[in-house]
Amino acid sequence: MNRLGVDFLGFSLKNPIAAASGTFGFGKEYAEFYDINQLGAVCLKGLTLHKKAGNDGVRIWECTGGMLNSIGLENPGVKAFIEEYEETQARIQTVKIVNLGGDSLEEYVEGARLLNQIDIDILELNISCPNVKSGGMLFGVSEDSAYQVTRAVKDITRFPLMVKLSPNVADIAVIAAACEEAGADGLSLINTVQGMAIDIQNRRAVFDNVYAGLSGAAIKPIALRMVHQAAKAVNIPIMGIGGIYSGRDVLEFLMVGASCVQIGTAGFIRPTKLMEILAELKAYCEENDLFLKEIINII
Amino acid sequence: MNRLGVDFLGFSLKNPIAAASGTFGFGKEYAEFYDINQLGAVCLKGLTLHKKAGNDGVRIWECTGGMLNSIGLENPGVKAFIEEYEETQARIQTVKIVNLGGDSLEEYVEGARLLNQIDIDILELNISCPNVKSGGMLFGVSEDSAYQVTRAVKDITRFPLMVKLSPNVADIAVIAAACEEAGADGLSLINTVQGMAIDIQNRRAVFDNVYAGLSGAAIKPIALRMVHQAAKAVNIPIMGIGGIYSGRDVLEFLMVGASCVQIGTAGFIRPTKLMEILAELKAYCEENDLFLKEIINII
Amino acid sequence: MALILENKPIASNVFQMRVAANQQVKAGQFYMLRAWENIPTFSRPISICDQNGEEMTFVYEVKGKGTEIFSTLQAGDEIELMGPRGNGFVLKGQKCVLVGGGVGIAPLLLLAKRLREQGAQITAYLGFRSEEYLKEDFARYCHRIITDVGGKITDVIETESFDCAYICGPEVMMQAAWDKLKHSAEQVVVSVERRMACGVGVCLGCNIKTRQGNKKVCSDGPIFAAEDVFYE
Amino acid sequence: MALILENKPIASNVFQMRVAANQQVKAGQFYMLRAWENIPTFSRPISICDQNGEEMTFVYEVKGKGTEIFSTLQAGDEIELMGPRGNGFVLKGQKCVLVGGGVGIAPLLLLAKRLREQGAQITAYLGFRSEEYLKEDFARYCHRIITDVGGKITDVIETESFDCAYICGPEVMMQAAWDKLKHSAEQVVVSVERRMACGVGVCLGCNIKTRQGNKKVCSDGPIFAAEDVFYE
Ligand SMILES: Cc1cc2nc3c(=O)[nH]c(=O)nc-3n(C[C@H](O)[C@H](O)[C@H](O)COP(=O)(O)OP(=O)(O)OC[C@H]3O[C@@H](n4cnc5c(N)ncnc54)[C@H](O)[C@@H]3O)c2cc1C
Ligand SMILES: Cc1cc2nc3c(=O)[nH]c(=O)nc-3n(C[C@H](O)[C@H](O)[C@H](O)COP(=O)(O)OP(=O)(O)OC[C@H]3O[C@@H](n4cnc5c(N)ncnc54)[C@H](O)[C@@H]3O)c2cc1C
Ligand SMILES: Cc1cc2nc3c(=O)[nH]c(=O)nc-3n(C[C@H](O)[C@H](O)[C@H](O)COP(=O)(O)O)c2cc1C
Ligand SMILES: Cc1cc2nc3c(=O)[nH]c(=O)nc-3n(C[C@H](O)[C@H](O)[C@H](O)COP(=O)(O)O)c2cc1C
Ligand code: FES
Ligand code: FES
Repeated sequence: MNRLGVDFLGFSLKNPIAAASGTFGFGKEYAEFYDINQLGAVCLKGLTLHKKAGNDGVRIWECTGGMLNSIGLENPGVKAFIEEYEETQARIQTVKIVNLGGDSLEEYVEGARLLNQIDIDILELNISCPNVKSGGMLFGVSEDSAYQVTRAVKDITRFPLMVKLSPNVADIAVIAAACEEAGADGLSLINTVQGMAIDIQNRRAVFDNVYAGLSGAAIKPIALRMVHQAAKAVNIPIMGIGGIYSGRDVLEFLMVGASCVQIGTAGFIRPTKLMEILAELKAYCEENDLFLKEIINII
Repeated sequence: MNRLGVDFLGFSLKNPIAAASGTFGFGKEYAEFYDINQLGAVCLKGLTLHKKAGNDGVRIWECTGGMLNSIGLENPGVKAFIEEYEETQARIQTVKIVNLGGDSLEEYVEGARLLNQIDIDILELNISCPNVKSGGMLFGVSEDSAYQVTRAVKDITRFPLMVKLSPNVADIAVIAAACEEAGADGLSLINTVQGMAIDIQNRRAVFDNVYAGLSGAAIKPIALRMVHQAAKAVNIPIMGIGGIYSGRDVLEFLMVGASCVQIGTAGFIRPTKLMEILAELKAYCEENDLFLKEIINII
Repeated sequence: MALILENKPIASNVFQMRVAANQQVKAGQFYMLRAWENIPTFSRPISICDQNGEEMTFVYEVKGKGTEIFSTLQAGDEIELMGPRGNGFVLKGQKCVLVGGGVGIAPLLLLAKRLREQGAQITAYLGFRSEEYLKEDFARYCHRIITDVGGKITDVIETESFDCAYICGPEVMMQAAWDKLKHSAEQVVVSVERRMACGVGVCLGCNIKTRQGNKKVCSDGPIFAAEDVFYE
Repeated sequence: MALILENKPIASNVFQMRVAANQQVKAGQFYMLRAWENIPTFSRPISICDQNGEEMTFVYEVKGKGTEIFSTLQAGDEIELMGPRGNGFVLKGQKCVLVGGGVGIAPLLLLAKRLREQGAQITAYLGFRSEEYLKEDFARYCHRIITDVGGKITDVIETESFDCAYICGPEVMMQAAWDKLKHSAEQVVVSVERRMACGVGVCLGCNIKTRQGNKKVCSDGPIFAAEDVFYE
């Protein structure tokens, strides 16, 4: 009797906990610390069609209740990923979510097309990427471009499509609805909140890119609010993300409408942190005679 | 030789530190703990034309690195404020900023008109209020309504007008520019970030209003980014707000473009916290032979 | 900052902290306690449980992060006290009844002492969740003590006439006590709890709706006439 | 979790912490240290300074929040250790030179010990900001020790030929040492510092651009050939 099981995009997840993209690599490193297949799912490091070297300068910065990152999507590119996929696949028996970014519609589409060659479980579209064609505004902040990129990728991919939303918007419900209309099978949110840090000594921005992405406990109230708003706006399932550090935090996200969650920053507390959160969640469910499915979206 | 002095909207502030609206009442309570006239300025509790009873249920909630509030703008109304203004005025010899909210354009305008009767120093327009006429969306999240309310109030007020921006927008620069165009003399930002908290036990939202405003250290990276973006977009001076807890935090806000700052949540650490921050700032300036005016907007 | 003289468990999850402090205080007043700088955000409101010359005692239950930190403090450490805050109890009547539930009994101890000093005759109903504490202390001032462990203390309240009833505990318990006592006690007052940010009356976070409109628990309260609180 | 055996200041703002731990470690490796749950967010990377059977020693300078917390720990407390992490020094050569600046001398101590075990002859240049520490420990393994307090240790480096040079300290100091030693030492390696989140190679936060492309200091490093780091 698995109290923790949840359904998501046609998969029966053994529990609602997934590692968040960019905080888990391709599963190799943490596999040395624990059995990563105990996770309900894993989101692999964000890919782009072409290899990316990532950003120069400081890439991470600690702040109260969280961190800022400006990794710059360093990744080997879709092709290299595909070439090494056999190894990745052998390592990961749980649900595999591949995260795809891009700077243009064409890049997204071509990346998605190439990924059709291999057997992944879910495609997660990271639309918090600057749209080079429309002046660098993120795909994820305009209703139109969110719609377009979702639609274009949906047309080509053979996998369930989950769109990962940016929180840097005035009304997340509008973007969520646009993605649903464009054919998204599910949503994940939130990506990092745009922030900034200052190096007082040198009187400059800490990051070469000036702005960076805020994650961790600090953003949990924002993430909960947005998941709640999105859940009320769409009928497709949601993966909740943002500042989850405990089993109770997981429950909160399920209650506001997420079917499952991703955990990023908390994993940096220690390599086995996700297992601790899982254990806490399990203990809570047992003590309270709770099946997680019962509480999804009850608020 | 005052290293801390800054200019703002025609006033020479003896230092850049002001108490934030809603966290200082009308100055009476903290006056029992320290000489409030040591502050560069004070922003009084947000007023609305008509008295407001505020929200029912839980009104404040602690979260990692900050708090959520849903006070609901409880206030005596502009008229009652004016009636008691003599007493307030007698108490406060530093720069007095009056914060005005409203649910409709007419309310804002009428409130501003009434305030012309008394001698305040700066009018701060809180546009993070739901615009009842356009379906409850905040005035501050649409370029148009931000423009309109700023324009309408600017036309009537006899005081320097500072517009307080909401961070719950996709592009703060656009809103900032709209307010400048509409005649704002200055800007203050950020107001609280919309967030949510869950009462797991009772499986409900903590706040009767469901969503609430996030403030404190958690939002500092977001606030810095937005002040920076706004400062690059406009030529009017800015008052920076959001998660300032230390003298160094003040410096960060000045460097990204604020001429002075407001401090809210940190004041709840202890009544004299703002004085501690001021002392820290002063010590820093002395040690580093720094005049604050020099570092404004250098990043 | 006040020096901690002692900080020890007196029941499971309940601690008694003695600190060096000689301010003038009223029974029913509280302090905002803090033993950290920025995080957790808020200080914690804790009632004065006892006062003796240069010493003050707090009794607190460990519930969450803040009280957890308090429980790790040791004699010789310091704790930040902001207060005394709040209105405190008005000492009234010759025949008084105290009703306390859980750690809500804490402020009633200093109250009992002060009432006794005025010569009052005191009956105390004290309800505990799992074990008794502070009972001998109450015994010093009270004429009669009725305790209950694990049940509802309000179930055993006898209808007897009192000049004044003082109630402190969980809101449902206070409501039940008020229902029992409103006809037999001339005055009934309750000590109310609300989450607090500033503790001084500026944030309006500790609001309570009373018959007289909005009140701030931190500065208008925490003591209110029961009829003003339970009026709906 | 490891038991702290001792944690004491050995210079102003510099602490030496001995812990009970008997893992196999290489000189130049480090641990991610943590003595809190959620805040601060990151664990702090600290090099292994010494190891003796069941004991390991860290020497750290108090700089910010994390090391400040470390400095308050006492014998009998526990500290969380994640590691050993990183590649560690390759022990090479019979005639070696160590150049350490500030607390960057810490990993060089265990290195000196291990090199000595292999019979190497060691010259150590140790630069301190305001006072010397660990000097006697180095004296046990080194043939010659040159120290400098308050100046630039790299200014006093003599041009002499070495099989291998090991450098650890602030980046500018390492660059200067490399400039001095690149022609006289056959191999020059440096121990690099970067902010770290995961410490295991998943977050790509500790990136360093090398001649061979992006490398992760936490897992590809922290030890790199100087020529690969200072190549521009
Ligand atoms: C006027 C007054 C007097 C009090 N006197 C005592 C006393 O003498 N002994 C005692 O054990 N408790 C007393 N309490 C309750 C005590 O303040 C809370 O139990 C305590 O704040 C919980 O903090 P925490 O860190 O353990 O819990 P957390 O859950 O970590 O607290 C989170 C936040 O909620 C607030 N909070 C949680 N529970 C309460 C509550 N019941 N009332 C008010 N705020 C709460 C905290 O202050 C904090 O801001 C009093 C409360 C008030 C308002
Ligand atoms: C591989 C490696 C080995 C190290 N070995 C030692 C050692 O043996 N002794 C010692 O005193 N110091 C050592 N350092 C530096 C040490 O990690 C930092 O001084 C320490 O993390 C500062 O933390 P803080 O909490 O005091 O400072 P804060 O300013 O509060 O730190 C904020 C964040 O920045 C990071 N950070 C700050 N300075 C550095 C730095 N110089 N290098 C890496 N991260 C930094 C912190 O880890 C933290 O994540 C080493 C660093 C690395 C990368
Ligand atoms: C170091 C780091 C790298 C990240 N890389 C990616 C990425 O490649 N693709 C992506 O969609 N999100 C990325 N994210 C965002 C996370 O997946 C997640 O949405 C965010 O961190 C919020 O969750 P958290 O608060 O649990 O960390 C990254 C986050 C961090 C901290
Ligand atoms: C309890 C509380 C009440 C507030 N009331 C008002 C208000 O009446 N008007 C307003 O414009 N902002 C109000 N704010 C927002 C603050 O003025 C400030 O913009 C925000 O808290 C961010 O600053 P901080 O992180 O320093 O608290 C309130 C904030 C808090 C915490
Ligand atoms: S706690 Fe702020 S008004 Fe009472
Ligand atoms: S610290 Fe995360 S990759 Fe090195």
